Amino acid sequence: MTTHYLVLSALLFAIGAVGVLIRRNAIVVFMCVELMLNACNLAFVTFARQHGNLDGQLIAFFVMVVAAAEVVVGLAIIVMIFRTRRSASVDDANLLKY
Amino acid sequence: MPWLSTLMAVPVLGAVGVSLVKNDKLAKQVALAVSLVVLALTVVMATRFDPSSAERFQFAEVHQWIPRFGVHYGVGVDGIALVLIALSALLVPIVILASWHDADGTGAAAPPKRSVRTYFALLLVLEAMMIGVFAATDVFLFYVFFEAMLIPMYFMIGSYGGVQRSYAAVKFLLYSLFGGLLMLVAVIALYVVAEKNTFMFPELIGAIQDPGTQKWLFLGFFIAFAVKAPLWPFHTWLPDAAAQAPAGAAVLLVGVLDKVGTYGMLRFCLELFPEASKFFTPLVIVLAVVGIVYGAIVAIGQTDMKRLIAYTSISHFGFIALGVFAMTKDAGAGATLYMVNHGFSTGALFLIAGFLIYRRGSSRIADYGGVQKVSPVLAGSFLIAGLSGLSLPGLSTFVSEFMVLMGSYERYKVAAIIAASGVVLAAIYILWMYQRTMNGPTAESVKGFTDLNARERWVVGPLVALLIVFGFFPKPMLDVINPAVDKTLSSVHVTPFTPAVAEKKGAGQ
Amino acid sequence: MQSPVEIFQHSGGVIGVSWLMIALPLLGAAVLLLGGRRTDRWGHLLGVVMSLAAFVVAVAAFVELLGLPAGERRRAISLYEFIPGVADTGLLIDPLSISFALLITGVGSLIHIYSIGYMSHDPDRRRFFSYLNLFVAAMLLLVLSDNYLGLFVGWEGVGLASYLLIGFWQFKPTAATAAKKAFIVNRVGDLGLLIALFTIWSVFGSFAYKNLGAGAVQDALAGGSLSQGTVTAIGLLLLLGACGKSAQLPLQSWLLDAMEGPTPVSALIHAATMVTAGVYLVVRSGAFFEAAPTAQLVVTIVGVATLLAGAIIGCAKDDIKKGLAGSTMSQIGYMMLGAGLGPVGYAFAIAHLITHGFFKANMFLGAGSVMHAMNDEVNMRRYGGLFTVMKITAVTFFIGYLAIIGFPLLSGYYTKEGIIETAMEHNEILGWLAVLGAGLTGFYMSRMVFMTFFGKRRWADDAHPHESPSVMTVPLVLLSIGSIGLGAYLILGNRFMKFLAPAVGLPAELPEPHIFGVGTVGLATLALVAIGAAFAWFRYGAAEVPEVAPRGSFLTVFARRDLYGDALNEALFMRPGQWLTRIAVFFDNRGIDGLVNGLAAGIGGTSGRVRRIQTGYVRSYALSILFGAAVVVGALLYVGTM
Amino acid sequence: MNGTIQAPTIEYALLSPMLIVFGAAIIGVLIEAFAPRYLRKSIHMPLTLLALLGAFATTILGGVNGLPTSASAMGAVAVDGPALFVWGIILILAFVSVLLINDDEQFVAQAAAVPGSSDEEEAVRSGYAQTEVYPLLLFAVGGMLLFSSANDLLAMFVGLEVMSLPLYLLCGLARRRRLLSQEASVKYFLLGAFSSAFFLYGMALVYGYTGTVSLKGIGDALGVVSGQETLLLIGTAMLGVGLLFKIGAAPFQAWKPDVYQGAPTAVTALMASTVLVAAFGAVLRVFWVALGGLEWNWQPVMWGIAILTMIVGAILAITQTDIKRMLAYSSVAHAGFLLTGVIATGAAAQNAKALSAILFYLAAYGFTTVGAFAVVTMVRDAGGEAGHLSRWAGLGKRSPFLAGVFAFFLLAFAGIPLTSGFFGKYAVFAAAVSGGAVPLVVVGVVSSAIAAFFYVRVIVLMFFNDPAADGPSIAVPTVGTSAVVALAAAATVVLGVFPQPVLDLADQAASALFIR
Repeated sequence: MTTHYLVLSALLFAIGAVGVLIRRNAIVVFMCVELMLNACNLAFVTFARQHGNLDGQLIAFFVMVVAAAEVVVGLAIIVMIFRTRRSASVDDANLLKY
Repeated sequence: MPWLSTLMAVPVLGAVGVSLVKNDKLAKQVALAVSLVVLALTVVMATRFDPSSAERFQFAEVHQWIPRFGVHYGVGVDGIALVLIALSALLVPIVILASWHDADGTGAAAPPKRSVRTYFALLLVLEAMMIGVFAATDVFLFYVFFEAMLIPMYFMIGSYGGVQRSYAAVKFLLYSLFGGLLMLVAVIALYVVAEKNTFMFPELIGAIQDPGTQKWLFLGFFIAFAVKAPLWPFHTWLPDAAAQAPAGAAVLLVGVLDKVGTYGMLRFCLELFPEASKFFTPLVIVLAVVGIVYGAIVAIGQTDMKRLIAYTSISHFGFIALGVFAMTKDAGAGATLYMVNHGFSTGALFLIAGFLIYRRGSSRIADYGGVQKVSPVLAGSFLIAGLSGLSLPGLSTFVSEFMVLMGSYERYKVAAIIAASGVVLAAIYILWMYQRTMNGPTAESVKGFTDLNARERWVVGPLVALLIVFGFFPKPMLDVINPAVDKTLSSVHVTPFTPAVAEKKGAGQ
Repeated sequence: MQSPVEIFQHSGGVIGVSWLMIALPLLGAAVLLLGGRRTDRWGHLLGVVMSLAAFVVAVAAFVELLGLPAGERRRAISLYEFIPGVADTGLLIDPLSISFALLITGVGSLIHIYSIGYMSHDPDRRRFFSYLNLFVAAMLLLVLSDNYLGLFVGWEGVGLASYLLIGFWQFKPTAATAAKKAFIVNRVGDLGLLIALFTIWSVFGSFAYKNLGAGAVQDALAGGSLSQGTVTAIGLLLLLGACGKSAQLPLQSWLLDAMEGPTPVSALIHAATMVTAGVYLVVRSGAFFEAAPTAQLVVTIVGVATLLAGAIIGCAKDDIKKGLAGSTMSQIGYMMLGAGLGPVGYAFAIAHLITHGFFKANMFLGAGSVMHAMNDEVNMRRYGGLFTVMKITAVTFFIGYLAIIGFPLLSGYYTKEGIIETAMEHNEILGWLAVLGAGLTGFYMSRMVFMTFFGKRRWADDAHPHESPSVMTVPLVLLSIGSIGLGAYLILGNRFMKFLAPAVGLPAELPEPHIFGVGTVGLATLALVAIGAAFAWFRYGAAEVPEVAPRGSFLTVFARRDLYGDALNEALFMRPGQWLTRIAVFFDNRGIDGLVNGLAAGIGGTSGRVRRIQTGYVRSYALSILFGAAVVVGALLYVGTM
Repeated sequence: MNGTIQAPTIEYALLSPMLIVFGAAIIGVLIEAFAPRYLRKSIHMPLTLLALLGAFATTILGGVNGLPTSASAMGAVAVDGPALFVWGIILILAFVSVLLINDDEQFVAQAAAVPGSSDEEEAVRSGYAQTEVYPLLLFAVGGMLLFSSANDLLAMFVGLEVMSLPLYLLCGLARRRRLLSQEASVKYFLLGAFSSAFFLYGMALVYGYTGTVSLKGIGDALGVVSGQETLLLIGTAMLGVGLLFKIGAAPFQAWKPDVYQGAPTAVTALMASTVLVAAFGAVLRVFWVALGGLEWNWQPVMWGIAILTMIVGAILAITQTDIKRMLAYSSVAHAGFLLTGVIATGAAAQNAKALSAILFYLAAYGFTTVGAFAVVTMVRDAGGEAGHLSRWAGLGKRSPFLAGVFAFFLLAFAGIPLTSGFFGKYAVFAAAVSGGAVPLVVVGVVSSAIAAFFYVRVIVLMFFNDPAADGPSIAVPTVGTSAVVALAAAATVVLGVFPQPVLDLADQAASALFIR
């Protein structure tokens, strides 16, 4: 029965998405994105199981690698702006608007 | 010899030359020389034109341009195009001569000095495009010129115009652009629906059969032309543009550019979408007649010379549109002739108004009075130009207006009668303006006026001469125009007008 | 009833070159206008020469025409193709047109000569003569053209000349305004003429008289291609045009103001020639009017109304020129009346037109001579007793006066009498009204003569009247000769009627004019005239004439104010027109243009508001993305279910 | 089941452009690691340019050698006509952008240094330069190549990330106005990651429905598999969101103005031109190849998005006061125009027509954009580039030529005839009309009429207004910059007057459509 897993992944994705919307700290927002990615992973693995082929599982690995790369870049950027602004709140950065 | 291409190439090269010349005075002279060369070439070409020839477009050149879109570099002239090209070629040197000092910041209340060379280069570029737009026998090429023309005029108004220039320029550009873009849709659709894989005009005649499609495409083209012409109620850009533009640019704007609209109606709307044209005729005629009366009435109420002249033109464009859509031989020929004569008449009016403004530095009518006393020649020529504006017999404008009204009356009596009332209104706005500016005791501010100098006389002289000559002897032009109009109407399939008497006779036999 | 003869194409002879009549004055005008100040010294002479040359050509053509048998006296010469397929430029020399040509060039030349003296002190005399020549050319084109289009060109041409000459002293605002008014009012009439032409074209497909003869009209009516209504409409529209040019009600208002022009202009254009063009038009279009009795009736009514109105106005004017102008209106009313009465009337109308041309020109020039003497004083209340100081002027004026009031044996007597008699046969009421008009004429003309030449001297202190130079008096003499004999010559033995017949047809039974008619009508007319004159003597001859006009009865004021014609125009057209203009301008700026600019502003405003959505907060962007995603998902699912 | 795995077949020749770029990128990293600082730039520059040139050459070669009929690299990458064309455009535009990037004024001396701090001054004084931009750019370009030619969703996802991650960084490296730059970078990064998560989840769902991620496989599966349509539809939607975000279609355009404004102009130029190209390559593949069978479902939605994008782009641009921001919105509008082409599907011939139209549009628009931004880099005052429009007043008098060129670019954006922009628009609209999307085209022309307003407004500012007293100065352009402007202007003219060659090329590229 794979449905549960799918529901779970959907939930995780939703939680992540909501997190992105409601959390201020850039790091946490970023974590939420990671959570969404992992929700995708879960979905992939589940579907792989469902279809009985390995593609999904393999994709999951790729996603992890990409996520890792994203972390590297993301943290670099966040740290950079944290050092200039002394704050990691995404709401502080709104000079660019309208 | 590729006449038309030469006619376009010469001014373009001239423009390059002018913009390269370092010395302003020389630049002006070069520009004038180039435009005169173009005029000479045009005259020679016109003499080689054979109205009776069977082939419709003469001096035709057709080369593949963008096969992918079925676009050709296709040019050629029939009588209608020929006279309009001649008009353009004639007006440009006159305008150049008249605008001699428009750009160099002299004269009372002239706009700050701008690049003289650019101005005259733009004039020449514009001339090339004006010739191109009338010569194009490829619908796409026509559209390209139709749109591209806006740019030089936009810059001429925008950087050499009056106080409100940028507002006027933007309004002019956007308004025309909007119309043009609607036309673009129609152009695309025309190509797609016709499935001829070509934009060559002759091959597209009769290509659209389905009446529904015709109507939509007609609207696409017509609105663009109605904005350009301009037809009521799409006219409000013209007074601003014409009033703000330097006199020379205003002449080309009202005298030639706007004719592209009426020319387009006659050439493209009628022939490509005959059924739709007939379907919309009542609407167009109403617009035209409203425009005639409305334009005249609003003109009476103007306090600014150039705006007044602009509104008279709106009234006149009503006449032209009426003539085009009356779809009778006389009205059609009259409308075509009207396009040319209006160029002379309004040209003269704008230029002389320009001379006045150059002297006084204001275009408000109230700032003048009694000019006749101090500069009679100026006043006299202004009067003749004005009388041509109210189409007095003996001046060429009468012939065209009479033919338009008569030809319209053949089909649409009521419309023609209402339109004819414009004759009275015209007398009011012209003579009242003339009285306020030229008659009465000489105003203080006018005392110092000099009369027209030699250059200015050379500007006005030719126009007045043409007005009078063609007023008594319009045959040469009509002989060129008539066959072309016949061809046009023949592809619209309208029953030609026959007098009631002849009809009865025909019935009798 | 004998209808007009057909028109023959003509070539050679003087008639073949009769276009010179038009070309020469035109050339003169061109030379004088383009020549500029260079021609100031001899400009006026050139003008006179050109006019005289035209007269010579006219006479020669006239002689040649007389040489032809009566049945062939309509000669058309075609000059060139004017509007291909519509009309050619051509001339028609027939009794009608040639009589006009003679009048125009003859009287015209005299007035040219007179003007040399009258305008001698004017710096712009050259311009004046160029305009006069222009007028002569245009007027000749009007009457000589062999088609309506050419007629219309001349028609507007004389309108232009009239505009230029009324406004000749354009620095006077009154003059400029009068000129403009004349042109615009005329344009109203022209509108009618234009539409008439369109209708004629749409029925007959031609403007040439030779295709529009009585025969053609009758055929069209018979063939059903021309309805009775249409032909009546044509008639009325032509009449409207005629009213404009000839200052007939309701388009009379411009003529009195037109007196702002120099006096020779008033004499030539606004008395002798141009204002009679309307009569010419009606007579020339006889074919249509005879087919439209209604239109004819309206013509006669307009004629009578105007002749009375003019006379009444004439009675109250103290300005000598305005008085004469009123009388001109009135006399043209007589002609119009005659022109509405068919072939008999035509003959009398044209005859009266010609004699009137002489005696009215004569009197206008006389008035001019008086003004010249009184340094341009026009108010008759400041004249009086001038007879003694300027005898020639007085005598010639007096002859003209006798002629116009219809003193037996003088020109006016025969022509006017003829019209009244014919009207009487035609319609009693009109006839008697015409008689009444004659009585009024007797009054106001006598009033004018008494106030000017007799009674006590009421001159301004600085006035030193003297007889005018011979260059002015000689024309007066010549004109007065015409005023004496011409009428009798034309009318007796129906000479003129027979002469005109080829052009306008001949009535079934001819009238028998007497040297001195003793019919009731004739006697009644004379009686009324006598009463009028006597009354005038009693009021202005014997009695003291106050130097400032008394308030006068209601009737007097009514007449002074030109029967409130201007007030009426102002109330009916001018004021509403001004309002309409203001409204239209406002609507254009606020309404249409407002819409255009409003649209632009609206888009701008939207933009200004919408861009606030771009708050700059990442999280709101994320929200918009999520929201968008939700919408897309929803939309896809929705589409999927369909 | 013996344990032997047969080695995958890799068409190195065909893939060489990608390989060259990636290889050069890696070498670039090594240079950063080993080469002395003072040498780095002088090595990076030629290396990068050579790599791009080489890649371009091999792309041409690939085209000349004839197109393969099947996907390469075990069906992961499809090197077909459209791919090669897109690659060509991307590589040229990237090359051009590099010429812009080669300008010390563009990039921060040391990204790590806090703005205004002592170590930043130190870094500036010692003439440091953040030379990592070159390898980063190469990686991004490589990513684009992969993204636009990926033949299965996984490869596409990887390409997407490889393209995006370096760009996130590049956005943050502006020398002036670093706060804005960093903010842009953060925003771009967070939103980009967010959207790619959507892409990924959509991918998962589609995989769940079809059991494969190869576009061909999906396309085939749509026909046979039945049931759980919802799964597929949601998947499609989310894939779409991920892709539309990249092309900045409304309502996913929010990032574009901020990022374009904040990023170093050279990088903006790169993004504005190449990313759009690559993204459209991917969009077309996903929606035509994989989801072609689902046409009737996604087309209506795409209609809505296209209309919204055109309108939003045009309307919002009107009131912008920053030139880069305005251009950003204009690029949103242009994305909308391009979408009308994406919708105009039909028979094979029609598809080919639409495809070639889009390809031509991308080429035309890309060049003009790079040129426009290149001009922007040259208009400077004390604080760096003079972004605010009011500073541009009267530029036409101070430096007529530059202003003239910029005006010309603007007219091209507005689609005035005799500029490349006109034929681009014409081609796309023509395709749309023959695809039966006339209403869409009407909206298109109306919004381009609105759009014309703000292009014209800039021209008014530059030419019809009098110069501001302390107006910006025109930086003496580096050879690179002036070359860029010249090239862009030339391309805009040539494509506007003789578009036929490029049109033919696009036709050839599109004739065979995408290989499956």
